[in-house]
Amino acid sequence: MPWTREQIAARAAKELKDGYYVNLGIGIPTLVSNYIPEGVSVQLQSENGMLGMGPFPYEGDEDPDLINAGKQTITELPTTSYFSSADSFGMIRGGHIDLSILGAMQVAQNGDLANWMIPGKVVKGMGGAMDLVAGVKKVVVVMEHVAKNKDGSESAKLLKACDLPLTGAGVVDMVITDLGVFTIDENGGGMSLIELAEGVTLEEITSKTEAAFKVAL
Amino acid sequence: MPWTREQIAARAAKELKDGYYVNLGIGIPTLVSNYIPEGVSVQLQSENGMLGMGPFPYEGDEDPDLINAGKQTITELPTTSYFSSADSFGMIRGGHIDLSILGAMQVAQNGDLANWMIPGKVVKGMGGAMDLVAGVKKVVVVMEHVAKNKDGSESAKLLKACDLPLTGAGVVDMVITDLGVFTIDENGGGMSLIELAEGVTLEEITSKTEAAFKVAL
Amino acid sequence: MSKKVFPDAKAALAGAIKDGMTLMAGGFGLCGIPDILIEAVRESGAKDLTFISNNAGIDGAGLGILLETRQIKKMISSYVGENKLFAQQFLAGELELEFTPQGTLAERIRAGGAGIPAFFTKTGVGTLVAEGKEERVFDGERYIMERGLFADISLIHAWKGDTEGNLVYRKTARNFNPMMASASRLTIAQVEHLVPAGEIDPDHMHTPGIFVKRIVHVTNAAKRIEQRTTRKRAA
Amino acid sequence: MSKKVFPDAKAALAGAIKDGMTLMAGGFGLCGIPDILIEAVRESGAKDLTFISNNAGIDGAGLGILLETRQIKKMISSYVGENKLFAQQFLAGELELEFTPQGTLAERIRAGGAGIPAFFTKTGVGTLVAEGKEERVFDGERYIMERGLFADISLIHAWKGDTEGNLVYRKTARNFNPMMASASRLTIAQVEHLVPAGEIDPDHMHTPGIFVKRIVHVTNAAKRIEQRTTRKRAA
Repeated sequence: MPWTREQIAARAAKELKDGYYVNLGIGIPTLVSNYIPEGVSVQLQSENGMLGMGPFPYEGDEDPDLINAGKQTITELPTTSYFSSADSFGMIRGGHIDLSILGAMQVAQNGDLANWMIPGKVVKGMGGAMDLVAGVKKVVVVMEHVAKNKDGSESAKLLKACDLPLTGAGVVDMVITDLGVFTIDENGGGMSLIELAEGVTLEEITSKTEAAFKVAL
Repeated sequence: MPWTREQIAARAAKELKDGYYVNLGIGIPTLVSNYIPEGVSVQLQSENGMLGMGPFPYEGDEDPDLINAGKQTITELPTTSYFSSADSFGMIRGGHIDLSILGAMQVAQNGDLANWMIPGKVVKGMGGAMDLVAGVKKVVVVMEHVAKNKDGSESAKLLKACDLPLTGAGVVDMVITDLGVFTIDENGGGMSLIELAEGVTLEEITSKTEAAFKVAL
Repeated sequence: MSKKVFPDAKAALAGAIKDGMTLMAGGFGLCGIPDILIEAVRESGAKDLTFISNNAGIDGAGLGILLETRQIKKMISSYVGENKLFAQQFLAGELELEFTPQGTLAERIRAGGAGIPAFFTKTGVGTLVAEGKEERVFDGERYIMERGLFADISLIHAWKGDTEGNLVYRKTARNFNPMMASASRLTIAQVEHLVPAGEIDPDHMHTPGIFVKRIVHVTNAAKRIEQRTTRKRAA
Repeated sequence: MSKKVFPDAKAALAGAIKDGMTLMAGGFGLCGIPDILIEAVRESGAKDLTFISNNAGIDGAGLGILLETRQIKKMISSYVGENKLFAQQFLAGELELEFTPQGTLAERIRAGGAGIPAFFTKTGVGTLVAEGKEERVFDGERYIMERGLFADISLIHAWKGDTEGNLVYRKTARNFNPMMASASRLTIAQVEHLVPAGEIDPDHMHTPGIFVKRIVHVTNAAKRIEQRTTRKRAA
């Protein structure tokens, strides 16, 4: 049985270590904050200028001056600090954030990541994604293992090389999908499968993965 | 009669315009703040991280956390703001300070300035002088017209070319000495004498100036 | 009253804004945007404007209202996905667009204000963003060179300001405002609270008054919420 | 108590400092210097240290005490004129020295913390400072390239800190401390007042806690005055 979105998030949460400063993207990454292990204290960074991001406000307590990078209303914590966008991305680019968890359209076996544009479609912009993947110490991608096309067919997202425009070159350290977990060696050592979702076979994951990988279960 | 130090400072103060942000060096430049014309409001910047520098404190009110760039105890004003050294020199380098008044060992007719080191003597460092002369919109030098040597002879300080190591190349806009006032055209138009101290003759100032200059009295 | 304080946004822009100028506008999404000043830009009728702003507003709010009037010729932004009118005008070739990664945009503005004409960053290396830019290796890592940005006018929103122009921002409404305040020939700030100089603790000021040439007290900033997300109170 | 809070300066340095390391020390003159942490460096006995600091203290105070014990191999500074021992050791060839203009020093440290390996500045163009550095023209003006600085350990002085490591500086004691806090693998802060997380207004924090790994409450910072200048009270 492949993992659900919640199970992917729970698996990603195991990468959190006590004292980490973490940036979570939109979608499955946001769910990771629900699975922070007991005894582990992490501070969430929001790249629009905040450390120590709290949960959504109670109804009626929304503050237009207090939003996250997804433009959602949020709250502050006793640990919170605010700063400018320049200071925020100085923090990101300077390698002070321990972990970034984000979604992807494609990941290549060398760690290339594509998640910001599809040629021919309306381009919305890269926002802070290129800065995050270039600057954060460890980049974890969480995504569905394959893309479902309109005609019902499936396309691999873990590729030998991305064909979409890149968000970052050689930036991904780990990929967690509904089928399993891969690591990518930042020194060119390639991709390794380190975990399978319960009930998923090596044959199945291999058949749905274009990228070359070592098996290190 | 050559101008006194106080008269040099008073003449320099005429360069202050209402609303200016000004950085004053140590020595004669510090005296300029005593001659700010009536109706003119200026804010003094101290490059160690302060705008709106106030006078020395009353005895007993000295605060070790409140000093100027000469490490002297000072006070704050209702207009005061504090900031980091990076922000302070961003302000300076970015051209936000209107006027810098500082001393010099030598000034050349092309605006070159030397005021930080004498080869063979102990080198103390340039501090913020190179940043100030490179970044501030208008740089006014106040100094004695000639240097008095140990043997009683005099050496010109307004030169065709500086022989001391430079603080900045082509940075000086105006020179005020005890004998008169010169402007230096920043577009290579050379030096012009625009004022003589009362009782000083053109012959005298010419004889004590190595630099070539136009007379524009 | 200080010479920096103007009676309203229209007066603060008067004589300053001209066709073809480059402006910066603070804000992230609709948070911390100088909405009243943007309305005054609309009323000024100035056209062919280039705007440097992280986002382009939404339909009917923020810079979106200047897209409606077709006063914007070009945007330099990191994300414009909330605005249908933007997409229409862009696809019709009526609008130029320069995408810059958000952190690179913030740093380019900070650099422009601080007299740094260019700097190196690892953001965008190996991507479309690097095309046409100088690449260089420092200590074994690849970087690209990015240029500082400096504008004719910056439009800023702050929570509190004093008559000297010192500004304090509130929570995540700070975002791009402080750097933009430093990176223009003329910075105009709208403030929700205007106080006499000396009232704000000088250790708490985010933008020193030197950067702010004109200041306007606004009581009607819209402060709209784009994504109202909440949780239920326990019964 | 937070894991960041250490009982004293000695404990905060324990296991961290090693011979040959590069350290940053905040302060301008004797204002805002981490004096108690500098004493702990002396007690650690670590030697062959490189210090990045605007000044080198005075005889008997600040970094001057590490010159006495000959623990410093090299200084990167903008001005060292207050220190006779410095001059002696330098002239005797016992001390290396790299002069950097004060604004360039501040910016190099800020760059190091912000992931900027190099930037261009007009400071020092046409002077000794430009020798051996790349020069380039942007928009008709000459600039030189300067490199970012990053250290093993930063020693910081702040007025107030909380258990999360968030810091607030006081008046001109801020100076180099905020940039240095961001530009090391390990930043240790001495604070005059230590409070629980949540007590400092998050809009007033100068250094976010992410940069501060260890924090020590000090009650005996010397806070000496170098130039006591006063005016008389009117009778």
